[in-house]
Amino acid sequence: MQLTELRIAGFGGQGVIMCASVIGRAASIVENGYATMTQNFGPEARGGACSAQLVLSPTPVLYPYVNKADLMVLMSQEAYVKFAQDIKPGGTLIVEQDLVRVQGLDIPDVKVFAIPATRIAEELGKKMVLNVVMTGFFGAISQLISRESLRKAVLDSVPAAFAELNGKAYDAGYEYGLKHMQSGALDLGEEDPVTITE
Amino acid sequence: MQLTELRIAGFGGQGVIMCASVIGRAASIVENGYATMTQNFGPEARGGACSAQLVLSPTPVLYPYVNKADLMVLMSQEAYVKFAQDIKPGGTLIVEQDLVRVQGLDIPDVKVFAIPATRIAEELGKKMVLNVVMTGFFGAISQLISRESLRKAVLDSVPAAFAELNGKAYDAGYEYGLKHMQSGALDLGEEDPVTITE
Amino acid sequence: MSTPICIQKAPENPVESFLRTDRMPHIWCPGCGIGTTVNCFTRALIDSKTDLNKLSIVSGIGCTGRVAGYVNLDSFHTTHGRAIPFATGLKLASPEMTVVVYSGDGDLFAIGGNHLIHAARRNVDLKVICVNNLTYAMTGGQTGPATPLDVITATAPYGTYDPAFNLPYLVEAAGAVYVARWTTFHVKQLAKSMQEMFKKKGFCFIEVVSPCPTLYQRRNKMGDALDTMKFYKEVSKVKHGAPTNEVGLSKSGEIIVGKFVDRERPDFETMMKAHLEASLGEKYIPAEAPTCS
Amino acid sequence: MSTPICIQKAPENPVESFLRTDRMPHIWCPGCGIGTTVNCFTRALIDSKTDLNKLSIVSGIGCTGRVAGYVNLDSFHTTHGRAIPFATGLKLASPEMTVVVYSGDGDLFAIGGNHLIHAARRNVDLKVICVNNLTYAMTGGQTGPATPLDVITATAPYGTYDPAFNLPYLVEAAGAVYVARWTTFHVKQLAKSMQEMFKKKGFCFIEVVSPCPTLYQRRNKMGDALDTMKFYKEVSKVKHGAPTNEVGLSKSGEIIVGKFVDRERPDFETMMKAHLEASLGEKYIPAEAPTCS
Amino acid sequence: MARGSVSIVVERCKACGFCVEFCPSKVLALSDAFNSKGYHPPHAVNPDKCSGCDLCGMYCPDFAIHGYRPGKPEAADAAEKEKEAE
Amino acid sequence: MARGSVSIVVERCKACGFCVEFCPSKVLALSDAFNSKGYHPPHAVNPDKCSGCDLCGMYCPDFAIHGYRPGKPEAADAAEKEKEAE
Amino acid sequence: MTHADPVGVLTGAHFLDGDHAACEGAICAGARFSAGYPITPSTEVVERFSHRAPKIGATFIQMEDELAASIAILGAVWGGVKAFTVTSGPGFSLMMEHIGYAVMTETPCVFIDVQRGGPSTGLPTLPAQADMMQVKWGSHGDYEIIALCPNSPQECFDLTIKAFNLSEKYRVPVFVMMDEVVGHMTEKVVIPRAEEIEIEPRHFTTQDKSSFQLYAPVGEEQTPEMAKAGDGYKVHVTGLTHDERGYPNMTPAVQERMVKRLVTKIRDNAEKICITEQNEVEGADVVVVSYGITSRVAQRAVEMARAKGLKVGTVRLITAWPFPDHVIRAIAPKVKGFVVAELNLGQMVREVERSVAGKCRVAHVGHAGGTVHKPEEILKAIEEVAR
Amino acid sequence: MTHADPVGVLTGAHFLDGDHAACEGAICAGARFSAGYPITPSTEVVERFSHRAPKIGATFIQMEDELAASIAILGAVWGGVKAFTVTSGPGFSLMMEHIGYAVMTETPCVFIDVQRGGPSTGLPTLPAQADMMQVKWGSHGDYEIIALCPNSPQECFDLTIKAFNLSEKYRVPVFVMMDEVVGHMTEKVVIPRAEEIEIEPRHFTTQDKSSFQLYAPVGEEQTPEMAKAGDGYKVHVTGLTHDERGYPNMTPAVQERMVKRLVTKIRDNAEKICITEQNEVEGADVVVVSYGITSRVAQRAVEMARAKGLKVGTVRLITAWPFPDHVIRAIAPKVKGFVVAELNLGQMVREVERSVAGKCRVAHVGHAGGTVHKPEEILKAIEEVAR
Ligand SMILES: Cc1ncc(C[n+]2csc(CCOP(=O)(O)OP(=O)(O)O)c2C)c(N)n1
Ligand SMILES: Cc1ncc(C[n+]2csc(CCOP(=O)(O)OP(=O)(O)O)c2C)c(N)n1
Ligand code: SF4
Ligand code: SF4
Ligand code: SF4
Ligand code: SF4
Repeated sequence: MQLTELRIAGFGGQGVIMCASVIGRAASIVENGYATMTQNFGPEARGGACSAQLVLSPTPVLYPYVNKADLMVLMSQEAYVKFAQDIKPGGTLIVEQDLVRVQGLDIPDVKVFAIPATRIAEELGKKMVLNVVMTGFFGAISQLISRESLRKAVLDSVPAAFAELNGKAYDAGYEYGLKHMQSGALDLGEEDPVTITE
Repeated sequence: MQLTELRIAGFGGQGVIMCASVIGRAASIVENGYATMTQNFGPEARGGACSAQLVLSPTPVLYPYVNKADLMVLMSQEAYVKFAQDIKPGGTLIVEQDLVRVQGLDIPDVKVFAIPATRIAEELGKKMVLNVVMTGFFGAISQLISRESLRKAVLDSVPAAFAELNGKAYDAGYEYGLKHMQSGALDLGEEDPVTITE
Repeated sequence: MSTPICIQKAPENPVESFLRTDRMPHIWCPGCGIGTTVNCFTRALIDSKTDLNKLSIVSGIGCTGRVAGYVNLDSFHTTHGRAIPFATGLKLASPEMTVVVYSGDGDLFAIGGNHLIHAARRNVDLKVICVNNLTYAMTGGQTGPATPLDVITATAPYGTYDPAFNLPYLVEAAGAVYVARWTTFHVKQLAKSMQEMFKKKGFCFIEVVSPCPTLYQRRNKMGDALDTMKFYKEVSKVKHGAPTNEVGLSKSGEIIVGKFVDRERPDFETMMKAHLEASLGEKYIPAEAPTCS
Repeated sequence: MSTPICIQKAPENPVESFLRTDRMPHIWCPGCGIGTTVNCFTRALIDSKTDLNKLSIVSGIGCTGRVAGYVNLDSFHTTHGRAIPFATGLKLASPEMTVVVYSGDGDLFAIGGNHLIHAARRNVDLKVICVNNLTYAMTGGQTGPATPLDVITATAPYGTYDPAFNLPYLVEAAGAVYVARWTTFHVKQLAKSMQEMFKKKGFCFIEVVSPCPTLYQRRNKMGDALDTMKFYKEVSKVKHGAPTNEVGLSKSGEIIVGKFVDRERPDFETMMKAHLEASLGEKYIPAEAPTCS
Repeated sequence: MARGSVSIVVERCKACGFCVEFCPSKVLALSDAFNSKGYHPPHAVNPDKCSGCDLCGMYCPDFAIHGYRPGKPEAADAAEKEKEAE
Repeated sequence: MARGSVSIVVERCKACGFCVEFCPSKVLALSDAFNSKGYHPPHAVNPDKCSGCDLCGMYCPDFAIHGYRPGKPEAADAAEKEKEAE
Repeated sequence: MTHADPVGVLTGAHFLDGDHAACEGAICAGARFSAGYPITPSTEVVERFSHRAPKIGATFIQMEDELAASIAILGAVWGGVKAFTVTSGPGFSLMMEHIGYAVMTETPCVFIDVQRGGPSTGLPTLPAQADMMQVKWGSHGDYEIIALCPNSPQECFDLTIKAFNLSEKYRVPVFVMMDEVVGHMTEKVVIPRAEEIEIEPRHFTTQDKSSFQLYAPVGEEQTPEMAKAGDGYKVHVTGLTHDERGYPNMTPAVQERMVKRLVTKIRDNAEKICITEQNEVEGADVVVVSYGITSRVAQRAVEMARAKGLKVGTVRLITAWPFPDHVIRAIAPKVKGFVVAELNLGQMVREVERSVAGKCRVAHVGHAGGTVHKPEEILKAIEEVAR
Repeated sequence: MTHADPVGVLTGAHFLDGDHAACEGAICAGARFSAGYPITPSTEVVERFSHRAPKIGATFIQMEDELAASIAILGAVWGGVKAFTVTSGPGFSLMMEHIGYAVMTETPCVFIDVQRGGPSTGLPTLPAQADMMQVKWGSHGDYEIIALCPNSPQECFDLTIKAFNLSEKYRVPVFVMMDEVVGHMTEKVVIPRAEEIEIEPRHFTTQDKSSFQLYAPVGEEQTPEMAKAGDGYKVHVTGLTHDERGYPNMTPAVQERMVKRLVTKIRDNAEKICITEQNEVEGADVVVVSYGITSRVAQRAVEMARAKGLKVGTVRLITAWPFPDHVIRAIAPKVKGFVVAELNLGQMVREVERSVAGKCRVAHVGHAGGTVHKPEEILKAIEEVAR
């Protein structure tokens, strides 16, 4: 795995940190590389801005921060506004389709992928697993870590009782990703998928 | 008043500090000189070693400690053992007669005066005023401060309700001192006046 | 959406003028009960016609402690556990002020427990509103002194085994003159209790049992905030004047609510003034509203 | 002296072997009640056949706090107010130990009040002996939380006006399983209470009302220590099982003494072990007597 | 006609459902739409039943809704002003 | 003959008078003499009345006095030793 | 600047110890509130205040501990009065969190610490000067405070007034760092007439209520104006990182702006704030640095040294914090060395060493406390450095 | 030295953050007791311990506050176990009295402080390194402690073990000074097998019960042997100034003997205790001094500088206290200057300045916290000093 810098962000309660942590675990423990995850969060238990930075590397990571990310996973509009401009040219942006309106992004060659992870999670019966759906989607899109390694990291990170649900969520995200990859990245001119503001 | 260094010591509850404070107040406030009093005491509220150092001077006092005292007032055997050897040659030692056995003092020309201040205070009805008896005695023996100034300082230092008693105690000590001065200092060979130790 | 709702013409939400609206949205979670208590607080302030210029609110640290930062009043967000001694200083220095302490169960009864019992003992004229969400929420849901037996918390992963305080009992034993308990389901009653408290002189205490769906209910599989509110509705029993030693809470048992204590006892300042006047007579100069040259 | 008293042949004072005699004389004043309580303590230890090698005593700071320094036992003179949390750590780390907390009213109820109520809540197996001389003696006789109304102290020169805690009531409300009060006049009863306490598991509390002739009685013109003892004899009334909310003290009123509370409630360690065993089954490894490699 | 009305600030809503549940007249329901934080705010499904009791307002932890009786607030305002004049 | 006896360490005494007052047999009185701290320690004025009840010992705040019944302590010693042997 | 309120000013000569004198200083400075908790050797200050308070329109409350005392005064300050608390080592250690809170909320207040021997319970009745670093560094996070060191009862009076004045000027907690000797030493203390006592009043804002910002810096003191509860400004005060309105704003940018100002308002004004007493420094070979009671002991050593023909100057730190770097820095290149005498095992000497930056020698005459130095010990160090 | 008890040693590779890793370190070191009180960003340490404790024969108790937590562990230590507590700034400020008590009673124990932005409540979830002076000076009186600064989760594990070992060796409280970044940064942490982990056991005495003195120093560590409650030694432990028997003895002579030993046992062994990591110092023009997370940020700056051809070395403070004077002193004359980068407005830099004693330049790159430096800021300072 080459040096890859990621940022994952959204709001508290979406499982941003766990998403990053699973990826880091897959890269460093399951696949025996190196990963450094740092996080930022506010005082809110729910709903506050929350973000994680992840550096994946074949050698030990020194500087733990991400300046320009190779890949970003953004799950809220706030996160989008705050971070999207820090994607590397040619980088990849993954968003929660119902919560992020991708607009005004003028970085060259950014590939954008969207997934209605919250809805998929709700359909699976637990909104809470939206981050695992995201993780699967990320796995498929990024192809950084093998499908199985990432899945193992997911299952290692959740209580046994929730293994099945999380496995399903992961697979749903992954499959959605595979499908989406085929159909290609989003056209940035697309319709606003979200938000009612009276 | 020339520079005079005093130490007053005994045990907690005897009013050592007040005795020193009255003398200091008389010298500095009533007679408008300078006085610096420092004190040492232990954790005991009653019965612990307690001592005060007093520097009287016509000019502001810088160094507040007494190395060798011109005059010492000692009210307990412990104080005697601890401090008596630090009297200046030719200095004056005043002791509580029933509580201090003056022995082994080989400083040249020390004048020793003793008063049964506790008994006199008990006779006046309040053991607590033994320090004021002492103060009177000190006034008479030392002749450092006028009888009236010292008396005023005593009365300024006690609640009005106790003025009479304290005035009496002061006078009793002073008179005893005048009498004693006439009869001269103690002969150091004298009998042990105190202590039962079974 | 199906129904047009006319926002332009609607009068302002009564809570609005009590808020530092430039700080909205607040940090509280979906369904958190703290906001609900603030509604009751503002309604009580309106209805009791309290002079808002002579009202201060003092909070400690915690989710509840953030109330001080959202209300548009003289408001003090102090250190963890120390709202009461801060409020004591504030109250004694400006006796004309109504001083409300608004904080969490952990803040008031864990780290701040000593100040609470002492202020109650002295009967300092403070109005204490304790939002009891049964946990330390701000730090992530650890066991607090009001956490019932047999619940899962971040520091009791196998369930709690140390008994909780019965807050009204402890506060009464310490000396409070007014003690009541409600849940966030009892919005009307709570607002009324608050009104009574604003009128009462001395150390007053209202416990509000409140959901922390994020950290307490969720961990204990007690459903979401709405489930909790329904649970409150179901298990609460109003018993005014109930002996406080009988109102302890458990994980899923009855919640006795009501006004438990309402007694007369001169407050600290009254005692102080009366006493000093009696002792010192003419020589006594009471502390006045401050000038501070 | 008139009567020869045969010292050589006399057996040792029973207290003697409990003392660090190389530290005598102690610092306490003439007529101070603390020494009297130590006599009762040692008699209770003898009579209850407590294993002295498995007994620790923990004090805070104050005249009473000095007890730890005089008894020839594993003894800890901690910081002001913190005897109870120190004792809690000690007890939990070595469960086979009997841990006695011996301290003053100020230490336990002023600065240490929070720890006291929390340890009572948890029902930690501690034996608390509180010598209540109604003041902060060590620092010169200031008002404490047990100082009655209308007395003169170094910080209440015109008389106190803040009400005192009723210690047994507060301690019961916090959760203690054994609560008694005696005065230093009641030496036999006190020793018996201590014996009972040594046998009881859980948070136990004995208040001993004790003279501080030097700072409390003298300032309040209540005579010397002996007068105080006579006063105790005169105004004390034994009422076992008295409701604790009725046993508050005043300057010169009745002193209700007796055993007020003696109830059963599993102590902290018992609760902990039972709970963890139930939750974890085989996986639970209880903390044993320490090895500390 | 309804005696009362509700006012909703949808962006503040976090969809706890208190207002829906405790509205004595069952005026409200959560809508299907998301607001920008991903919550489904309420809307009035039975607006004509609203009594303006403001129970929703007292419950709403997010200060996102309140009930009122048209006309009443002006009176309150007037009372306010009177008070100020005192 | 007295059933009991008192033992006094005069140097420890601070003359509080507890023993004198609370001796049920009125065995004791404070003496006129001072000890080295200036206190008047007790002495037995009615030694033959002493029951050895040790109330004086339980009261004395300075561990300066105690009562005993001659012969008893030895037994106690023996008991002590027995215990140690267990 | 204005003058003292004559109520409570006991003009005249008194025979007072430092503790009592400090209490009178606080009263003259306008303190009308104190919350305390007894601790030797400081208790006399609040005992006196408890006597005096009801006769001068002031309030004294004895709190349940030092945590409570140290924040009750802050509540009182926001209620509009001048307030102080008093303690000694162990109690001081319990006040650390509230030093930070006072700094963060810019609450003017005064703490008096009468230093006794430590660490821990140590020597309750005996002196030390070993809380000198604690007063600067004992609370978490970055901050600056002001600390003053009296060496006589008269200065306990004078510097307590000064402490209140500085605290109002910079909205910062100010510390009177006494030692047990000075606290319990009794000397003549002269209290001037009220109109001769200069007082810094609290700077209450008169700005418009709608636009006033509680934490917007004003003037070269970089210090905001105050409002008190009840004035209608609807203040919000928090220990969280906050913006000029006082609103919590937890971003690195606001942190930088806020904390920087909290420290620079003192650092930038250090030369104005610092007071030292210098004596025969010009032409000296050795300069003795000391403070508090040690300065009087050192003075005797200096006299002994001068009697032996040595050229010795003195610098007495009246302000210990901010440390007068500039004073030491200016002297360093001109002398053989400094002798620093203090009742601790090496505290302010580190600041001297830092300021000297290798330009001359620095000798420390430490002492674990319990009593003062023997002048001979200091003399010995002077002789060594002079060599 | 002995080896870790295999119970509780989770040998293997884990993806852990610093907080969790520190907890595992404590367990490997033999900690079987922790008392805590939650505070961000440190709570995870005790949360994990509360999970782990009942499965390894350990006890966790959540106390009512930090005062209680910080002395409950001392009680537990005297009960015979190894114990630690964990906190962050505001809680740390409440523990100051008990640091002094632990020092005074020579109670081996470990405190973990996960530093967040201050002062006061500050930035609860964001980093700083601004309790560095507090840990050394926050309790009243003179004392010395040991403080370690990990810069990765792996080091949080390793240095927590080290902290326990040092605390047993010197009977002194040892502090693991993390920062929020390191505490919440997640990386691979490798836990060795139990028999590969070196452990300093508690040095329980085997001396004769009648003559054993609890405070009689032994060996070059000048550190007494221990006895625990229940061992029959009838120990007396007090925070008062005490003699070798542990008896209170409030005289200047005993104070001098006792406090001097408490500080010299650390000062005399400082070179043995101190750990620094030095890199390309030989021949460097500029040496960058940093610790904790800042050392990893600084490293990037150093690489940037080296890429520009500058000769830059680094000194990482693994031990912050005792400060490695000797290391800095040895380098100072050979370089143009030091650049000290830390997440505060000037703390450890003062120690560098003091040690440098004017022999070279010292530039500080301060930061009020809330996030880490930009490497460019440090680079700029390097370039300036190199000029
Ligand atoms: C001295 C100190 N210790 C610990 C903390 C961390 N802390 C912040 S809030 C809190 C608990 C709050 O619990 P509670 O008062 O019940 O309020 P809630 O968040 O539940 O509303 C704690 C422990 C702190 N800020 N300061
Ligand atoms: C932190 C701290 N604050 C204050 C003190 C001073 N102090 C020592 S003992 C004491 C009061 C003791 O009162 P109490 O517990 O009633 O014991 P008593 O002396 O009356 O037996 C105080 C305030 C201290 N040692 N430490
Ligand atoms: S964590 Fe709990 S108490 Fe805090 S805001 Fe969320 S629901 Fe409310
Ligand atoms: S001051 Fe009071 S409590 Fe202390 S020893 Fe003397 S009499 Fe006893
Ligand atoms: S009560 Fe408020 S937050 Fe809850 S659903 Fe209704 S409007 Fe939304
Ligand atoms: S032993 Fe009993 S009878 Fe004898 S002197 Fe003592 S109290 Fe009196």
